[in-house]
Amino acid sequence: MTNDWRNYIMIGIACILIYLAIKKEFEPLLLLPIAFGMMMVNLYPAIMAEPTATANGGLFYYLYQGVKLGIYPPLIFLGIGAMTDFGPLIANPKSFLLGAAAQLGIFLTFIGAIFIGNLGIPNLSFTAQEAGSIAIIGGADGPTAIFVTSKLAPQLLGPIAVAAYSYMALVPIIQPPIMKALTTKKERAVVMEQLRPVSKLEKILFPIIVTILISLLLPDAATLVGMLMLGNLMRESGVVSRIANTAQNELMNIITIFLGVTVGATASGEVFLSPQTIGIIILGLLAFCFGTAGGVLFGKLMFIATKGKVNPLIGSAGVSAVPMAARVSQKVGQEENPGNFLLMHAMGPNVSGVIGSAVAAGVLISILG
Amino acid sequence: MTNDWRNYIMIGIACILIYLAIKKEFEPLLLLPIAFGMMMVNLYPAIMAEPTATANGGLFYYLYQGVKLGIYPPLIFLGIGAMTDFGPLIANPKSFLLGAAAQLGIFLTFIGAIFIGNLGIPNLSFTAQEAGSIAIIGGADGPTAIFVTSKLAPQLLGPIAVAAYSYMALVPIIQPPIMKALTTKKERAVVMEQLRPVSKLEKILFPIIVTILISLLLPDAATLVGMLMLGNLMRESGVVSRIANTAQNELMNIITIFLGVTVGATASGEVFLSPQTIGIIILGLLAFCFGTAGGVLFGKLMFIATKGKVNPLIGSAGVSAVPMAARVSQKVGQEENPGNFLLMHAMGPNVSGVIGSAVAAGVLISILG
Amino acid sequence: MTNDWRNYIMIGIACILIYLAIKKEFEPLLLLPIAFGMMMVNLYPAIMAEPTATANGGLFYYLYQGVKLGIYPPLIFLGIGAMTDFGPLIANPKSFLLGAAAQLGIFLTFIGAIFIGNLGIPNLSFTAQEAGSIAIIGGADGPTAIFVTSKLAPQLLGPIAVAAYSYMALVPIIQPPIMKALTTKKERAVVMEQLRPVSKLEKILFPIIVTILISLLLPDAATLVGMLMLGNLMRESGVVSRIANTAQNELMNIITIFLGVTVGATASGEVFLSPQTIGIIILGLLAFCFGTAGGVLFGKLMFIATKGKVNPLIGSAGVSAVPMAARVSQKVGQEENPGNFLLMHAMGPNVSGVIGSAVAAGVLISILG
Amino acid sequence: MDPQNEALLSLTILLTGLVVVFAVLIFLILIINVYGNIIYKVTQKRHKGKDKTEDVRAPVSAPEPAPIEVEEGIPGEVVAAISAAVYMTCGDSAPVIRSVKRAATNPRSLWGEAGRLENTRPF
Amino acid sequence: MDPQNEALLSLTILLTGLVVVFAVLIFLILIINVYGNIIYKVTQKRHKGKDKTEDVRAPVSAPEPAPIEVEEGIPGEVVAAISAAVYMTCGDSAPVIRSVKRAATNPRSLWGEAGRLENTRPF
Amino acid sequence: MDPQNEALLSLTILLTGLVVVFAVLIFLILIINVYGNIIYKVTQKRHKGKDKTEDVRAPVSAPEPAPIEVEEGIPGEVVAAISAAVYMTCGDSAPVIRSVKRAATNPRSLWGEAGRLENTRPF
Ligand code: NA
Ligand code: NA
Ligand code: NA
Repeated sequence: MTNDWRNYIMIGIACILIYLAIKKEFEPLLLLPIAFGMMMVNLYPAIMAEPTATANGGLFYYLYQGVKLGIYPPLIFLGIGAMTDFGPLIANPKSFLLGAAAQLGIFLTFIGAIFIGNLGIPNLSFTAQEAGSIAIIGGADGPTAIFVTSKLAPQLLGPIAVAAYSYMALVPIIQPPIMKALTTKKERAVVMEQLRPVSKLEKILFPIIVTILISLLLPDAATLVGMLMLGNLMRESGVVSRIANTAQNELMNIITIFLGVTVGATASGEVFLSPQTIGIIILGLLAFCFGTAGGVLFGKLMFIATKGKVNPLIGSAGVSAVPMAARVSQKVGQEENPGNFLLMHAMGPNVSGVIGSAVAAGVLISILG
Repeated sequence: MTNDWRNYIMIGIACILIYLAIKKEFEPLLLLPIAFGMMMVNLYPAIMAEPTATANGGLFYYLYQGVKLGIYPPLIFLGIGAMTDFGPLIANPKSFLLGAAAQLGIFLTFIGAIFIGNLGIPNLSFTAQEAGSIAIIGGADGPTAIFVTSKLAPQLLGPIAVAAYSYMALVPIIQPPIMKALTTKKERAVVMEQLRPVSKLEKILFPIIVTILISLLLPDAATLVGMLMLGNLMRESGVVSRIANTAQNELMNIITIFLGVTVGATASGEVFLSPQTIGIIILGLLAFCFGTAGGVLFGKLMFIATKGKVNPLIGSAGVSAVPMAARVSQKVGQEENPGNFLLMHAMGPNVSGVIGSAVAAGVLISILG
Repeated sequence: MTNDWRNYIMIGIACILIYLAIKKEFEPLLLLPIAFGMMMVNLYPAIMAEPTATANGGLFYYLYQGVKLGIYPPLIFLGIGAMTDFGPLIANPKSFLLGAAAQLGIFLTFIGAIFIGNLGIPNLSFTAQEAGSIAIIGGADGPTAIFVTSKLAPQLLGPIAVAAYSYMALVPIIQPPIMKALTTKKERAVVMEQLRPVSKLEKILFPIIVTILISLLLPDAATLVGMLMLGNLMRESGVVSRIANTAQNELMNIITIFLGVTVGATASGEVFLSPQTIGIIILGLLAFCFGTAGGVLFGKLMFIATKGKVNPLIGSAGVSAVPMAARVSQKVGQEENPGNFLLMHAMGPNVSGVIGSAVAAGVLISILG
Repeated sequence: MDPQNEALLSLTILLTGLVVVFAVLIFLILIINVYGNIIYKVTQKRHKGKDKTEDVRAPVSAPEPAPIEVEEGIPGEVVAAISAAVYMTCGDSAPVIRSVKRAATNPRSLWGEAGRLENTRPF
Repeated sequence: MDPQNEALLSLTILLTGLVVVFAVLIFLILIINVYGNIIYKVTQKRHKGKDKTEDVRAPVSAPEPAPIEVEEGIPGEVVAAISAAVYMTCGDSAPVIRSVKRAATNPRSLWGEAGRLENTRPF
Repeated sequence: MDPQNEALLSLTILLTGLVVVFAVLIFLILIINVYGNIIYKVTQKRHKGKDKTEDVRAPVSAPEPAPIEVEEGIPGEVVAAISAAVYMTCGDSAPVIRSVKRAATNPRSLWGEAGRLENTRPF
């Protein structure tokens, strides 16, 4: 438990992450606790110590149980469900296709991780479980990434969480060049038809139907999707605002703190400072790029299929990263045509991307778990 | 863990309960999570799976520990105590008699459950512990029912919780006919004397004295009553509003969610779809009816004893179901005499009914536990 | 588990503490739950019962795990950090000297405890671990005292917590005579220079630097100081107000309730009613007096060293007891010179006293743990 | 369990249950009556002088009926309760309630409030 | 794992993954389309008469441009969304948005609210 | 433990304790002084021009004493602190504080706020 040079490097990295969280506002709600947890564990490794016959465990050991046992991510999904409006998706269910296409990044990254592991670089190889955990970074969805990694490769939680949240914060920088490269001026200028209004009844039925279908079709996604939909049902029902509010505020905040510091605390020097981490960082970026490209390319397909009614820019929002990716679609679209408001259209793929990555998570867990 | 036909029936029942919770506003704060938990466990039984040597347990398995270990109900009582004003009871302590009489339903239902079990209907019999858990439905108090059942007959948690909360939501339909049948027009028209004002000191001493007396007289009721009274002491003291507010809001909301979904998740198809459940539903209704009758009949006795000063309608409020049962008393009374305001008078029996059922719970646990 | 006469005495003591908490507003947020927990455990000892093969444990047994495992105090420190402004300390870092000097009470009390144990009074002796736990009362900091005691001498949690919080409430009565006795009229009348403004950057760097330094220099203080500083970093960063607010409100309130009642519940009659408790009460008072004197005397030293620029009255605030001790400095100073506003100057030693006692706690744990 | 034992148990539960519930709650009635009366009398005695003047404070006339104005956030339940209380206090001459407002909740002085604050941040 | 198996696994993951994700989400599209259309049509039919009159409700002229007044607490995102919605509804003749206010959130009667309250304190 | 060992331990605790506490906190003083001074100087240099004009901003006269108006929700403690600060800054010519208001807490533009929102819903 003595601090070696790697701990000091990690403390430096933690300080850089704290700087990025505070000054650049990179997903600060999670990067700040993650970075602080990383700093603490490298200053004082005993804070993650397991209990022994004679001594209690460290504080973070106990708080970490919620990550290890897979409790925190579904509860965060409960809160996210309670803040999410699936209206734009219900109004235009074809958005689901874009939310599916943007998961391409996940599966290509899996292949990438296996490939990199075979390059023969010393200490740089990944088991299939590790490759699956890295791949899920492409889902652009923090709790899903942590849920999958805690099941398949808990030893990689630190670098994967840091990569996932960092790239989510970088979405406004990563996506636009890809979006512009893959689309024509004409495609980007498409003004989409107004979404139809969605009735309260449809909004209430949506979470119930999604829960039933996904749980039956893909049981390994049931916990995540079920809690997301419970939160959404509490929201849309309108009769339990008391608990819906607590789920999306206090409960989620408490768990965010515990999850953040303890996920960060898995990043001790020996684990983090390895060629694997560099691999994860490269693969994570690829995952985001492939996901964006997948969404945009499928958007182009829909542009053709609908004879120009769909703006392919909304495809990139399918990676999730709610609501930033949808905002990026809006912004890139407006650059071409200042009167073009894609935000609500992009929210459909955006929220369907959350469901899409949970489904992809179910696939990975069921094959590799 | 494969889904059989009973699971699909349960999913249907869960959907009906969700409908009742949202559309009819049947105690939605608990019925909605209960119904969703019921749906989840029948779609994906592994969500309640115990941990094994190689795999973590399901999410609901961990959240359910708070029910199994008897932690959630007393904490909900803490919050209820912090929202309850015992003033009307202190102003008129004779209300305690009505809160006692309305527990009649509990004890008669126990006999009913034993009796039904001896009718020779296949698969329809109850152990004494099960009979006690069913009987407590008559207390018209959710956390008490869950607390007793988790101690005596955890296998019946699902049907008992559903019955308890459903009948509580139906109080405005169940009670009035019984109240009218058992009282005369003259009795219902009684206008009661104004309650005396209650000083702050009396309100502060009340929770302390009740805790001491009930804990000494009936230790098995100490946990529930103690936490109820701690919440009330925090409220009435006026010096700790910070924690009193959290106890009755965020803490109670978080526990309501966890308790609801996991109690619902005990209702898997094999357990729920049995003649026992039908028995529980019938007995639960009887329990509410007997409780109401017990309260009203004792109210008539007090009407006679006080030479017409007590309106027997306030007796029905003694079943608890705060504050609906008191509201029913008010409404039925006003139908007879529009200028008659029984609400505050009925609040006395109403809140004493909460204490009464906790005491009855203590009796059942101490004899059967 | 039967109640004996000692339990009844304890119930009486609990009632007196409830009276002091409500009527005299002696730290009611903690004394009220502590007193109620004390009452409950003496009325119904089974509420702290360990689980057996056949029965669940009592409610407080489970809630107490957060104390026993050292989880609650650091989480309360997280909330305190989120409400503390270290600005006055950063503006005048020399205040740290006063925060160090006021820890004198801790170390002298350790000697006092060992000394008293050697007087030959029957049943009145303390092990070194017990002496250390008693000594930490002099830190005038509740969570630190509970953290140290839960590690070194959990059997004394009840009396030590009661003594610590009682004397903290009595700070406005204990300190002024000592302050006046040790200072001259001229010293008390000193008007201090205005504090320089502190930039946001300094406030953000402060928690990071303190965490790094203290964790490296004194690992046993890392958990407490680290969580205090995480809370403060969340506050000062300004980008995570969502979780900073929850940490200082709902999370802290929930833990305050659980910590209070279960710490109180360690005070069963057999444990509390012993000559040791009387010893603890006397030693606790001494600890506060010595701490105050240490701070004031060092303040006099600084008065001399700075040629009269430092008012020694701010030294007493170094015991922590935020923000009461600083208020006492302000009040005593204003008695001498109505235009003298020492409050902000006293806040520096005051908050540095929190860090100082955490460091002292680290020393005690590392030597005695 | 054979039927006879079951009948016995049922009877035990019914009788013990009712007796214990009534006994405990009647005991509570006695205690509350005792301490309630003591406190009430002590308080009454203390406020005797004041009360006389306060009694005339109740409003006696209600010039014209108007729809009840209720401050936002006050549940109808509370309004009903207030109506009831007023009705009972004043009998036939009860004024029509036209406005319900929360009483000012913080009549303490600022420094009193600061003193409270001090106690709400005790850590 | 030897390279050949790895390649096989990679292919499996890629194909299974994409197929399952698309299949599940396409299934959702079908279901939502079905029930969405049913509900939409039922609702439309019900509101038919009303809708005609409501259609003319949209504002048609925007006399003079002015800075948008936005009620405090409404995120810019929402303003953008509202702008977009208005723009699309009204096409070229869209008025300049000058004021965004929250709709009254509690149009229920007081007693309806009390009824709700009852259900929010169900314990 | 025999008395002699106890005495030794006591002395160890007293000396180690005081030395460690002082050493750690003095070390903190040094570090904070160093980085505090650096930051302060850098900041000072940057704001040099501005400060001169700002210095005259302090109010200089206090025509008539009046009771202090304090915005609701500001604890007395804070008022005292503000009084103290003003007193010290301005010395004898300090104006009587008559009104304390919170500074506007949200001077950011709406879109800046939306950008913040985005970061507060990062999941
Ligand atoms: Na996604
Ligand atoms: Na009851
Ligand atoms: Na201290």
